[in-house]
Amino acid sequence: MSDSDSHATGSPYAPQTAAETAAMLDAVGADDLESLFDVPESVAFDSEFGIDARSERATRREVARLLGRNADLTEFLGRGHYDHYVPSVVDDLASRSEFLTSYTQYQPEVAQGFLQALFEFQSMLVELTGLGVANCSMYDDATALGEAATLSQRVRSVSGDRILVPEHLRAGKRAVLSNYADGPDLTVESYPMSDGIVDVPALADDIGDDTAMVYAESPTVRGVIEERLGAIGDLTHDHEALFCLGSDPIALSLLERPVDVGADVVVGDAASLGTGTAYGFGLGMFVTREEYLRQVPGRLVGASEDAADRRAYTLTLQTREQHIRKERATSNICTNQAWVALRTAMHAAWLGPDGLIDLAKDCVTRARDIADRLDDIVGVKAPIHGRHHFREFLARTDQPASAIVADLAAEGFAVHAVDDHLVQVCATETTADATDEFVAAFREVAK
Amino acid sequence: MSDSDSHATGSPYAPQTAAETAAMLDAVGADDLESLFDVPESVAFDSEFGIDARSERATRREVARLLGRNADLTEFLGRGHYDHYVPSVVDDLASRSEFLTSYTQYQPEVAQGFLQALFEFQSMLVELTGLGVANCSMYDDATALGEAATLSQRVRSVSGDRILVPEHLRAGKRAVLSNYADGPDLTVESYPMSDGIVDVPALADDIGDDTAMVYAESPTVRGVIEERLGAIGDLTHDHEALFCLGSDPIALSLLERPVDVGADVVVGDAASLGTGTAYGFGLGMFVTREEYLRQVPGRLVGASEDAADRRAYTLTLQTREQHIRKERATSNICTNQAWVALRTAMHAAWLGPDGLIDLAKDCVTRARDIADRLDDIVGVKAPIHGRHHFREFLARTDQPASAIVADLAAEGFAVHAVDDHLVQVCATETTADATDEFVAAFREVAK
Amino acid sequence: LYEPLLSEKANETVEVDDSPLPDDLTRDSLSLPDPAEPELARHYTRLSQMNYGVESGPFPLGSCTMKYNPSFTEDVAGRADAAIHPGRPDSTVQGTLALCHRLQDYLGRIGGMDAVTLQPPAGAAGEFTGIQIAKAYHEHNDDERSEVVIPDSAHGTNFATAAMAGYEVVELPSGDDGRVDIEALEAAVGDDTAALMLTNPNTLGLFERDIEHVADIVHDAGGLLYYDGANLNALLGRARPGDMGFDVMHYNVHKTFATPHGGGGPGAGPVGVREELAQFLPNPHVRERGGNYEHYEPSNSIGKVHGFYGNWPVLLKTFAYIARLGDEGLRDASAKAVLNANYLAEQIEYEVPFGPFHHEFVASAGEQDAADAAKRMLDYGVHPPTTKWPEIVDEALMTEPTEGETKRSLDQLAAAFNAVAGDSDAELADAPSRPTAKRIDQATAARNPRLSWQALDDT
Amino acid sequence: LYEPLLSEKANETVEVDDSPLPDDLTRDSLSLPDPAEPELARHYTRLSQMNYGVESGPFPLGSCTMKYNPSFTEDVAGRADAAIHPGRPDSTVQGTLALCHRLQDYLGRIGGMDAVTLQPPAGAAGEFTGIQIAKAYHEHNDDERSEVVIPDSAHGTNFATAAMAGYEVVELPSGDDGRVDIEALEAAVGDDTAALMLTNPNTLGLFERDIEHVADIVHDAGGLLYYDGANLNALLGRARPGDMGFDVMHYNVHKTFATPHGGGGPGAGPVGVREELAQFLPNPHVRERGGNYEHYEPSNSIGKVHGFYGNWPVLLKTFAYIARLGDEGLRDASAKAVLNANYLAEQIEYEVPFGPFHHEFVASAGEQDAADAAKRMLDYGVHPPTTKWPEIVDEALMTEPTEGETKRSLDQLAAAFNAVAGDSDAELADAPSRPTAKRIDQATAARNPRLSWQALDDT
Repeated sequence: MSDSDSHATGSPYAPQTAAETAAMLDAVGADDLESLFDVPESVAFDSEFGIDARSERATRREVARLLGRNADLTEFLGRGHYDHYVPSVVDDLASRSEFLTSYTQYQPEVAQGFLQALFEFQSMLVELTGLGVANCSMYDDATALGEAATLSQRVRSVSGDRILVPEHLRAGKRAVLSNYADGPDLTVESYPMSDGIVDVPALADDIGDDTAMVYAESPTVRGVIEERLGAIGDLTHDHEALFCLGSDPIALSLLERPVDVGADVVVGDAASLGTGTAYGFGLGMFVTREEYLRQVPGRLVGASEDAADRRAYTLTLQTREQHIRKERATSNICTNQAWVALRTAMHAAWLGPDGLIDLAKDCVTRARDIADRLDDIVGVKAPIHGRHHFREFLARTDQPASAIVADLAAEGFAVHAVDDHLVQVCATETTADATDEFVAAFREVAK
Repeated sequence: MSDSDSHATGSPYAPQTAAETAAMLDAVGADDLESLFDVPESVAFDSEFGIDARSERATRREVARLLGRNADLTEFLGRGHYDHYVPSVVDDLASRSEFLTSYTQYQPEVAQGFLQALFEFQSMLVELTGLGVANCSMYDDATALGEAATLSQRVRSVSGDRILVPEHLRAGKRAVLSNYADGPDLTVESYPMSDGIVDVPALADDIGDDTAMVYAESPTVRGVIEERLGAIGDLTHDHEALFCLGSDPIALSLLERPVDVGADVVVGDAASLGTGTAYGFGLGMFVTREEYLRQVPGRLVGASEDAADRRAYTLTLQTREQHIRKERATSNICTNQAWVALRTAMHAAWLGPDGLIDLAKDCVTRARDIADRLDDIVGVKAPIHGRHHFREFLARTDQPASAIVADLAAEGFAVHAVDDHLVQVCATETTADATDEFVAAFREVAK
Repeated sequence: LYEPLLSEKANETVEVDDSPLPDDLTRDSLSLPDPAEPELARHYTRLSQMNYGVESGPFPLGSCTMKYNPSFTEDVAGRADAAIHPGRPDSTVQGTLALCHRLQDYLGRIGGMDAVTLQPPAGAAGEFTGIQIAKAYHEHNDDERSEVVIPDSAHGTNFATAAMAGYEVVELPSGDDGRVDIEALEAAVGDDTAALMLTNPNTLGLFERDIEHVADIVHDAGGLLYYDGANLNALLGRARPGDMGFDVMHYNVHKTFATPHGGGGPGAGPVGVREELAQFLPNPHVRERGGNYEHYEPSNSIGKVHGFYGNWPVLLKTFAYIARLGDEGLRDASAKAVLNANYLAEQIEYEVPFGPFHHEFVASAGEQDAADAAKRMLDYGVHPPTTKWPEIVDEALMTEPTEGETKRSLDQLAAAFNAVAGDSDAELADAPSRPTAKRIDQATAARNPRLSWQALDDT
Repeated sequence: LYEPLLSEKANETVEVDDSPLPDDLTRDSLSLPDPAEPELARHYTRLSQMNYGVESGPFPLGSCTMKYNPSFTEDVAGRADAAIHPGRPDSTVQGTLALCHRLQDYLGRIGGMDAVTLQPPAGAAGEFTGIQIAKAYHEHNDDERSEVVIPDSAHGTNFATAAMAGYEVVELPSGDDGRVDIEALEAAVGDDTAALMLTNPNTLGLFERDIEHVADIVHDAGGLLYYDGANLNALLGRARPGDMGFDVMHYNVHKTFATPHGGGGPGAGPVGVREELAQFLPNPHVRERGGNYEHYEPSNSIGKVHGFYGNWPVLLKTFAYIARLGDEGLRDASAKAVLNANYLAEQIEYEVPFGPFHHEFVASAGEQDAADAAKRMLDYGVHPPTTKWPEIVDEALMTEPTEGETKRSLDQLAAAFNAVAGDSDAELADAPSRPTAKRIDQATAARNPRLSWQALDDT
């Protein structure tokens, strides 16, 4: 392959030349490479995988060929995964190999940079939530919610095994929660909603002293901003259950602070700051009250001092973690999403408080504006809930939702089909320039 | 703009907050920013440029919108600008801000990295040419040729003002040479070629003791590998003229060494290693004999020692340069193409000698193969010269070349129209996967 | 030089006004750093300079396989046509599904497994997935079991995962040769055994030569054999977990397939299973039907372990790495990884008590404190090995150079080891002096947790 | 730590065999470094760590305008649809031509010029282009002239350019106020004057307040006025060369429009001219015809100054920067650049003899050697200013912080200046001690030139 890196070495990323290999074999007293493997013949693999090697160029081309089969759609999609414009500088700085290729910070003296960045990330979440302790990442919001459920078991003073979640909850998130709930034998149950927000009286009927945790979201999966969080918090605390709030850092820049509505844990996905659309790739945030510090899952960065008495950072309270505590750890999490958190912190800093608040306001007004425009279309009612929305909303269509989705795809747009005649539309600044065309296309397909 | 970086500062890359600005104005005793400008009212600009500010996202979108008007063609184009696959690692490493945003190395103690990289670049060119001194870049091959012409004036022992260049020379290159020749009153004249290579007897007729420099290329603009370089060198030296050879580093990895054919100066474009197609963006290489060292244009990096007696690098022989020597400098060049040279060195190192030789061989065989396939088409003769080719060749077509170009463009391919019935085709590994389609399309349009 | 916190450089408090929402739904103010881009760029550039990555030098962290991360895989993951939303219909993401399907197939071939899910977002998530599958399998057979057996030398995640899935952990002591003690295994395994979790080669780098016997014992008791893929880089093309008798396994793509570890993550932990267990794989799974690809729910799926489809960008890098190397490159990677470990071990003065090892070895710092020795290695400009683990070796220096080091850099690394071996305890205790930060007081950090800049202000 | 040369790490000599060419056209062997990618990555990562860029800290090199280079412009320049070949017909590159046309227009508006060529690949190439245009203009008028007048404080390129174009240089002494001495100018200018080359504000940062008078003198003598755009960052939106009477100018895009300097280049040096001179612009030029764009040859073009169309990727970055900032941002950039320079000058103890200055000032190191003082600044972690130039100030410290510094970083920079001001000559002579390399012996480097690794082997 003329476009390949045809060094006198065995494979592209193994740098030993034939002469070096020979010298090294000699040094260890081995005749050949194969003799270094202590594998009994009965389990030795003497076949091939059947995977062709390719040049770097050809590999890139092969990926391009495969991904070329994806349709080129402008996505008005949300429901837990959001696209916001990520400035180039985030990619540029986060891609520096000292960050990207480093390991978990077990040697803090040569990992101060990443530790400080994660400390700053934690601090930003503390400001956004008003709660005292943020860990430095979970996999995504669904797994963070699962961890919150297990936390409720560990910290609650009275026993209880019911986890109450809203009727409007993304099925995928609930399915993950169920898996996390399986080990500790927790039961996940739904409570009803009313016109897009929590039906607090109904929740009051459902809740009991066997309730370990109540989970609510704002904005909800339907994009509705919850209006009675304080009441939910009070109700939950009346039963000594944990109040877990789902949100995201952009929404939190504008909405009332979780600490002020009584949230004990805040979970959610923070990847929409710092990482664009990535097929559901996430960043689970996990923020809780200081009193639960020693039961927090995942990694925590703390400030300390070095031998020269200068401020330094280190992973701390590792006795909670699997590599020390083994089966008594607060979670099995080891590899997390640290690099995604780094990007989120960078993006948040780039925006600054002004930029974050503006972006959050835009999420409210943009959804409102597009809903208004769709509502003007004959055969469309948008939004279906008479509430404040954030980024997204549900629309009822006379046409079947599946037809709307298919017809819009033919026009180059994607929306969600949520129910037979319900579609969900999400809009951010990244689709701003396509809005007029989208509304026009919607008008055609809604006929 | 919700997607913008709406800090409390005046413009995106000026970080002063309003409070800081006020404090600084106060410190300097100024009432406002405008009062800092000492511009007489009669020449003050009190209007506007009429250029709208945009968010980063909108700026990128605007560029995308404009460039979206470029046709998407697979380019079988060459004639001095070549596309070879550049590995990702080159972009990644060269984009590190310590390289990309640094200045010329006037403070070598904090520029050792770039200096060493340029020293390595120079060394690679020394190996490729066999000549003793390479500078660390000119703008492109055309300007390097221009500088070679003025060098011939400075170093030649006898007077002479004729610069002889081949009949087959890209017009753009010759036009640049003419501008460089204008100041020192040099005359640029063409000598004839015969079936693609230099007509040495005819050159012998043209050359005289008033000839300052003879320039020849291998490969030529037509992709022909020159077969009589040694004879040209001898003839040139018989008249005490400078022999300047044009080539490129990939060709030099395979072809006979310039020093062995008597070349006094080697120029050419090295950007095809390290930088892909970029609308003619170049990297002028300039390599010459050690005896002309003090007449070399441009920057030179040399080895030295620091105060701790460790090897260190520094710009050297700066007394040749404009910032010291002013109107007696060897050239007016200041800003050069250092970063492009860095990329070239990286790419060359990635390929290694094996990879470079393989790539050069591929340039020979690939051109041969495609020419053979086109030659099989009725109405096409390729190549027109019965010579060895490198990357590219001329083909004669029964159809007008302009029609071939237009019809191929409609099929998604680009070739050069060189004359009424002559097209030029260039192929590298980057078009390898499109070759079959290209030949098929050529067959259709050549009918 | 130290770098101030962003909050110390450019904090700003902004009142929230002109909100499009009612006041009672809106916070009052937000106080966060507000650097302009030039300052932001310098901040993170400086932080990066205080961090050590694979491109900074040798990184022989045992069990972590810190191999070189090919630059081009970042470009692959950053492709515009890869940036798609998980909410799209299958028909519009045929490219993504095709690539996932190919990766499932590649991983199946490499591990000798019949079906592979890409959903788990990390190795530990893969373990959880695998153990949940084992649990589902037993429940499906109406055979509830309560224990998971794990060797004492195993990764901490194994223990935590088993507990998280609701199992009792039975810890298996290692034999004198550092491998599974067959007698102890026979004693530990029984009707309650849901699974044995095993790494092979184990954390000492030793191949479990009795693996077939081990598998028989577990299978005969009705248990399943779980393969922890952390050390798969030792065996590519030489032995496959599926051929050894493992029923379930996870792949650590940041180890075996060179996706960058990102300072802690993201990773991906695909899980492979034998045919019989494919019905329990997470929902959804990707299959091919007549040239088209689709998501479907396995008949007895355990449900989901990630909110969407896992860590897609990481999976793209995995795919690119495997497709680049192919059979030949993958085989060579393991061979050179094993060669490098053996060569390095040969060059260092510390004792290496167990062998023959493969891609990693565990040396003993002997009379020295292994953690102190590691700090001292920082002064010689290299990253130290993993320390004090596995506990079977006193003052363990668990060392895995990977295939990415040249002989030259291994010699430098050995020189660093040997220099430290000759240093005094006092020199070790004072180390490091070379990095920006000197020895960091971790005890105080834990005793007085300050986990945010807000907490710094309080003290 | 030092980094060996690539040739010292991994050189390999390869025989050329199996050549598809006859032996007499083929070289025998090739001897070059052959690092695998992991080693390559570490080599250049290490080299980068031994280099100081704008994101490393303050970079107040006077006359160089080392402002922050927005990261996004790199992405713009790296677009796949920007990677086109220069040999394509105009009809297939309408996007590129449209962008060039817009950039020509933007630059014309900013400089007050009627037509702009993008072809010159650097500032000095722009000077050459401009002077060749002036020459063509005079020749077109059958008015051959032999001299170019240049102030003694001008950039060295001005002198070299004039000489390269075949002109005699007439050097103009500065007046006592640091500006053009009108009497000296009147004495210097005459029938032989082809052009006066001027920077405004000049290299002391001073606006040439008599610029209209200067222009009249030159124009009355039949000469042209050339504007060296090096200092345009001082004046954006406040004054335009075209309005001051300049006939030709070049723009230094890496200074004024934040394209990165790349350790020496690439730059771009677009040239703007008054209407009357547009006929002499390089070939080709871009124009619009009914919504389409085309290349054409100006009627009396000087020909070409670059083999193709100039440094396209750099021009893309220029376009992106201007389009991002717009009127408002460009004006603010200049205002903050001038504010920063004034504030910094106010904070430092060294004397600043001339004023009022704009975006840069020239302090005097007084009794200290300015070059030594600069080396000492490296020990305080910042990049020093330009030194010993312009010569009109003794031991000049030519300082240009740019708009990119915060008050905080200016205060740190001032602290470094003031610390050095208080250091002894001995401390200065021993400096620097902080960077990897200590003071480098430049005299030996020039006396015994070793310009390649081959030359090192020889010695």
